[in-house]
Amino acid sequence: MAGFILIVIAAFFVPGMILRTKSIASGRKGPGLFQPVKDIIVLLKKGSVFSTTTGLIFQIAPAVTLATVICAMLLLPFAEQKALLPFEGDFVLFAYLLALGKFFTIIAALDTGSSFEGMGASREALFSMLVEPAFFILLATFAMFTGYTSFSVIFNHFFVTGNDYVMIYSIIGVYLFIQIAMVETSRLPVDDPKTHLELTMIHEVMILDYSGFDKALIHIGTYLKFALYGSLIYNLIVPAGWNIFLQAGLFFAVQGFFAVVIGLTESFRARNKMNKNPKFILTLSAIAWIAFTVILILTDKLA
Amino acid sequence: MLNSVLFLAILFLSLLVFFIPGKFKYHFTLVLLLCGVVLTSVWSGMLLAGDDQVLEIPLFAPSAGSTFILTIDRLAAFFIIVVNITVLVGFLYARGYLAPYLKSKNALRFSIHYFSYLWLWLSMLMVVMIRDGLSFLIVWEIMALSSFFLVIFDAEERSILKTGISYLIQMHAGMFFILIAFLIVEKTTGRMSFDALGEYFTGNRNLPLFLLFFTGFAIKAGFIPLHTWLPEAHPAAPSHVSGVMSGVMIKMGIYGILRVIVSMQSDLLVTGIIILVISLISGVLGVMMAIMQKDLKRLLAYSTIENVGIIGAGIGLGVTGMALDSPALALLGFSGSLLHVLNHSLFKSLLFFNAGSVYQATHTRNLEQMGGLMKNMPSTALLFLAGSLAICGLPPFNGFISEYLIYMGMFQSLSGATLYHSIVVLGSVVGLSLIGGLAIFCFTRAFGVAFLGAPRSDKALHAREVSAGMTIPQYITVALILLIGLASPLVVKPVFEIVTRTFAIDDPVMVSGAFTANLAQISIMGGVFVVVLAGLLVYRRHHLSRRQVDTGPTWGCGYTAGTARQQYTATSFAYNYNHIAKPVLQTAKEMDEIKEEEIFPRRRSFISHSDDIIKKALIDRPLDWLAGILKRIAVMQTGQIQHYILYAFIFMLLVLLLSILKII
Amino acid sequence: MAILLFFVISVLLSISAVLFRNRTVTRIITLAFALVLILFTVYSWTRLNQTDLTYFTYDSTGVLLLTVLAILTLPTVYHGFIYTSGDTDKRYNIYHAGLIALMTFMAGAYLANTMTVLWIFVEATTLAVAVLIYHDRTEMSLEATWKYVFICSTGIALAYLGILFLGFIYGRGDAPNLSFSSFSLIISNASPLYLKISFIFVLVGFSTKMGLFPMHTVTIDAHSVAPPPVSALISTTLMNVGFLAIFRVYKLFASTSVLPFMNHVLMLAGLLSLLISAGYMLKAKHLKRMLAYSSLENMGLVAIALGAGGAGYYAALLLIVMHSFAKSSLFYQMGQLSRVLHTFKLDDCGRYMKLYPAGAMVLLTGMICILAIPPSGLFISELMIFRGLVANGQWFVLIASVILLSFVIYAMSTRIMHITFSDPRDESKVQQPGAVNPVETVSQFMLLAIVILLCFYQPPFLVEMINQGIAIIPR
Amino acid sequence: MVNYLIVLFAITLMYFSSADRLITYVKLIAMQGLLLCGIAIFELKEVNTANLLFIVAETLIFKTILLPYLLNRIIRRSGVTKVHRLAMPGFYLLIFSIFGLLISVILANILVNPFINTIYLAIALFTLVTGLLLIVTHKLIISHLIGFLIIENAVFMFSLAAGNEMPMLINVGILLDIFVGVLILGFFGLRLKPHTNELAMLKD
Repeated sequence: MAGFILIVIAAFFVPGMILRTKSIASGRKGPGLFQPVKDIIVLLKKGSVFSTTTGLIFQIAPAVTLATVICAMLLLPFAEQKALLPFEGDFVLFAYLLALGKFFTIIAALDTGSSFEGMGASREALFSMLVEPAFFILLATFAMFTGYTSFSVIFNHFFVTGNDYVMIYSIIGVYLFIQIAMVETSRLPVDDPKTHLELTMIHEVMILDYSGFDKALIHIGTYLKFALYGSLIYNLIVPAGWNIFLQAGLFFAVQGFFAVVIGLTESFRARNKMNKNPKFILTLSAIAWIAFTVILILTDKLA
Repeated sequence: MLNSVLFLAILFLSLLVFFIPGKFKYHFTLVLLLCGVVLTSVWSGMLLAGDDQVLEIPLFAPSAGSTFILTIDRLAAFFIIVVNITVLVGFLYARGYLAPYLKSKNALRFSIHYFSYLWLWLSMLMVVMIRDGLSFLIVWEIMALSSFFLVIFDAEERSILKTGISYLIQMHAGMFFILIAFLIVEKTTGRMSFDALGEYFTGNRNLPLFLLFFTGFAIKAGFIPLHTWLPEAHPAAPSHVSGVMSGVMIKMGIYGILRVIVSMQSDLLVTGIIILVISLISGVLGVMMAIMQKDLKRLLAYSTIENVGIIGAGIGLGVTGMALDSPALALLGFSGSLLHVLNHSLFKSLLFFNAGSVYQATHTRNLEQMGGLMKNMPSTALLFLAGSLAICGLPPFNGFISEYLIYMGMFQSLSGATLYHSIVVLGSVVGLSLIGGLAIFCFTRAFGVAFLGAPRSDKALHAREVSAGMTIPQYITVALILLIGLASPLVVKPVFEIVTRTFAIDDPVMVSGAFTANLAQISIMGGVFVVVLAGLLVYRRHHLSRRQVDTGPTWGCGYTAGTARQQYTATSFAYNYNHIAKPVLQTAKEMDEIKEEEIFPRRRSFISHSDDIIKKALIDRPLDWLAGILKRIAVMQTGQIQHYILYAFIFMLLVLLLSILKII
Repeated sequence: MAILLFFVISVLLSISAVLFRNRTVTRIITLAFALVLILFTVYSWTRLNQTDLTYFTYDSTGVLLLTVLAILTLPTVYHGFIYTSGDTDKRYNIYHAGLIALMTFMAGAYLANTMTVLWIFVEATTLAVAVLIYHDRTEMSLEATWKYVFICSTGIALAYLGILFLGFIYGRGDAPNLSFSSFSLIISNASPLYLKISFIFVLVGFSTKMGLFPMHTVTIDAHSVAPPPVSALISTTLMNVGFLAIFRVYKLFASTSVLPFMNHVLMLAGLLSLLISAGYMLKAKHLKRMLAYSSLENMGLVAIALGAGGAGYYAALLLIVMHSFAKSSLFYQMGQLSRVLHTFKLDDCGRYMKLYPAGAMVLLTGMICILAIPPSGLFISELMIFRGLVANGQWFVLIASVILLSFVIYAMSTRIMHITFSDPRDESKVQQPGAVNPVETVSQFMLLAIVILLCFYQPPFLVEMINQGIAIIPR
Repeated sequence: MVNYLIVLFAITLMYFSSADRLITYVKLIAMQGLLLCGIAIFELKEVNTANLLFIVAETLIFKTILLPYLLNRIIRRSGVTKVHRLAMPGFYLLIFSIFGLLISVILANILVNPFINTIYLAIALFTLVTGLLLIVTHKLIISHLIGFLIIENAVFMFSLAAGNEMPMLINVGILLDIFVGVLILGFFGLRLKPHTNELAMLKD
């Protein structure tokens, strides 16, 4: 329960922090920390415009996406506190839920019948397809490392495996999670939410035709996703079993750190050429595979 | 006794189809089908509910020297149920699908069609029920034959006929493998039966014989590289037939493989690895090719190969589990694959029926000519959506459950696994996840291009929703799909039971128990999801009702004269992907370059189609080569008597020579 | 004595068929003969393994094949009536006289228990069938007849040499007139070389009749021009005569040291036959010729079956019997097909399913049966052949024949399917389709039904007969 | 005495291979008939007279007189005198037949056996080979017919080779003449054109 609430809270300021970091890094004053939330409120107030080409799919897609994210949140633990719905192999469900969301985003984009959105959809589909293995290798490796297959249990036992090299692994894990999160939430270097040319967009171009309530839902979903990955990262860094308040503090610290990292990357790094992206994403799987071999070493299987 | 009489009655009554007057043929067949379905389902139900190992029903009195004895064990019972569901639904659907043909084809054609349909179903039932080798081969071939006649329903088109025949030949070739394998068994054990396998396996090396059987069955199941008949036959067949073929008939190959594995004794590890590798290759390549297809049914056919890959992966894991005696892996692997057999039979038949409806409405199978169908045929579109979500293994649909079980098999066995084991498992994890991602790509493309956006052709523009007779069967299937997806424990518990009994896995109650619990959690999550979604949608409706909602054209980035032709097409959607996949796939382009001296270029056409490299290399080229040789040999009938005498002369000399050389 | 009676009656009937210039009389005569033949068959069942007239024995194999002939008699006569209905009285009578003679001689050949007598009857069948092949009086039929007679006489001369060698192996001059049974007693101390030569000559010589490589060529031509009912006989019962001749010699020698040699030669001939038939089926342009090649293929299988030994012997006889039924019904069907489509050229045939559904069903079922695809009984014998091959570890033959068979299936099914369903390749040549009464196909369906039935259940008496025939062959 | 006849017989065979006039063939056939008749008389002293007479008469009348006469008629009618249509130059044919002789002698040597006369055997084999060669190398139907006649003589020789032991076989062998009769009648009855090789319509 705590995890759920914390994620929701974090979702309020994380996107804001990203914006802020970026503006500061580029020497602007920038909007307030809660600007994104205000945007959402504005959107909720507005009415909507629907394209005549679109139909049912286009209308339900944002709701579905958001629903998947919310359900995914139920799977994440916090500290010793188990998740709301923990079970063996819940991370499979986690991944597939997010995939379900993506499925609807893509077909919704195709529903508009616009060439731009079709292009975005095709790219999104391709990239998310490529990122799947990285995530699974990573979690399979956890499973092998800890011997458990549920987020809650994995993270509780992560540091108590009594293995000295745990830190190495958690670092690699953190790195991978950040990268995956960047891809999944369509940030740099794969995608750039702030680009103004449809031809170079991926996620943004897919939601071109959304307005008002639906757009708000989409944004909420994205923000929650940030927090989602943030809390994953947090669970990797901070051992369970410390004082609960300390944990809470650390949680927000980590979320903030995550946001800052994203912000800095986006300010100081150029986005990839579109046809470089597949290679880049595949690299993540490669690194994950390395992580796996590392684990093989750590668990003395590769003797 | 009564049982066998009833079954025989159905067998013989099927002949009456030829003599029933035209407009009652369908009803007669349906009644017969229903009776059979009830009968056999009751049998398997009795067995699954009861506690005895097998249920034996000799078709004839043993004195007649006949070997037709129906032996139902749990495995058979499971497959019987799978077969019955799909066949029945398929036939319900057929009514509407065949309606347009009633004028163009004479009654005999329909008799043949219904008769073959009945016999495809009966032969599939008997395939899973018969143990004796000879009888098995007979029904196995009858299955191929009847499906052949179903495929060539539209035989007036030479291309379809050609496809059908090549299908028949490949099935026959596959049968030869099984036959030879059986004969080898008989040579050592003196019996030609599945029951004799155990005896053989204890004495001799297991792998070679298994590979023989596997090849034979894999041709039916459509594992790459033996899949070559599949993407040809499925599009050619009428949709209810392709639904049944892809839904259940190819599963007979899976059944055979399982049946052989049950009695295997040694070489398990290497066998498991082989199956696993082949399956993953099939899975990945299958879906990769599926993405490139423009023909909707061909796309589905390739995705069938992918799903067979998933099923095979489950089996491979199960065998590995048996080898490393880790019951968790064995149980989850086998259960996953069995469950996926059921699931795939449901959603793949659904998708094929759907494709049939689309074909009937638009008279094309080409994705590029569809688009925007959801407007005119909403229920078909929704059904297709459900099917694609299920086939992508997305919660809360049934596909997820089976894939989850297989994944869990891998993860469970990971902890404390040896080096090679863990490498294999992780490899398969990668493969499965890749398959998942690709499947999403494939079906977003299929659904999006076919049903969404603006119509790409007049055919699509004027499409009309198909009759209720065709949609209702599909709704039934969807209901089953959701049932399995949302109430998985109900289905998975018996499957666990079947697997533990069949493969003699010392039931790790902790495992099966724990997993029913997990599945319960998943069901809850499904419920939560539905509730949340419903809540959101309701609120949205309420919210929008209080805001001003207006409509306009799609945002064209300032360009206002957009037409339907500017949409992303099926080809362009897969363009980037195609770049990556070049090494494995091959897309042939047919175009003529503009010459320099051509000042006013004339109208040009550009055609691109992706070919199956494996088929080319493995079937087409060698066969052409062989046929060429044979034709070159056949020049003896010169019409000149002296030559005819010469042959005798030469033959005698040849024999003389050979006997001098001590060759004969 | 009964057999003498049979011969006398038949010959008289045959002669009288020529003398009376009256159709109805001829018809009655022919039916009478059919009756006589069937009665004689029944009689022969009652006197199994007894010798009659010193030169004839009702041994199981002979009686089995005689039964096949008896079963095919009525359909043949029936379709013969239909086919010749348009001819002049003269030709009509000659046709039926020839038919009666042919059947009589074949019956004699089946029951002969002496090499020389068998040989004489084979010679006689050649003469009788020549008349029938020439029935249509066209250039083609003339050529076919000439070739058939010529090659057959050469073959028969060669076979005779084989018999002479049989005589040489043992000083006794009457050796060849010894019945097979008594011959088998003295065979053991014969020199293998002579046996080999003798076998080769007999095989090559009678391969003309059996339609086996190397002398298969003329039977193919004969098939393509002969009247369909006659082709039916040529490629079933007449081929059985050739087979029986070879089989008897094989059985005779089987107890000696030349058995492996004979097996190898047979397998060689069989494989070559398969090869050629596969090759020609791939380029077949003429429906009846294609069927003829399919007979060649089946005879090749029979030869392989004999060569394979073990279960193969049973398979060979079973295959011979069932092939007779399936192939004859297909050839009868050709009669109606030619009346519907007016041609056998594959390119001009088509839409048979529309034009004559019953016939199309015969064509399809017959195709399935002849290609040994279950539920065809031929599948059983094919399986037994493979069983024999596997048991003796003849892997090469096994694989080769499997591949060739697949090609045969491909070629034949493609063509027949196209005739049945798709449109003719060049519509220009298509003529006004004739109308044929579906009832004519009943007999064909019956024959096919027998074949299909045998796939699921082989009656004990059949099994018994076959086993008696192969009892003395060492496994 | 018998051996001279046999040698003569062998020479006639050689002559076959080198001759290129149909009329010569006919003469040779007649010659062979005569020789066979002689051989039969000398060889089959022991067999009962009736049978001997039958055989002699058959050879003398049928082989020596009737067949050549008919063949002559045919050739006259068709007006073909020379064997133009050879599948290969006669020269090779000669060489082949020489080899044939060689081989048949060797074979006869292998097949030596107390019950049969080796010389007969050798010549018989040679006759057979020559007959087959004639058929294989010629294109004219009439030459094929003559080739068959030679084969038939070979059969006769074979049966003689077995000697007195089996007159029965000889009688049976004579049945082959019926075939010759049929074939000849074929020419008249079916109006075959002996000088053509146009009988090649039936082919694939």
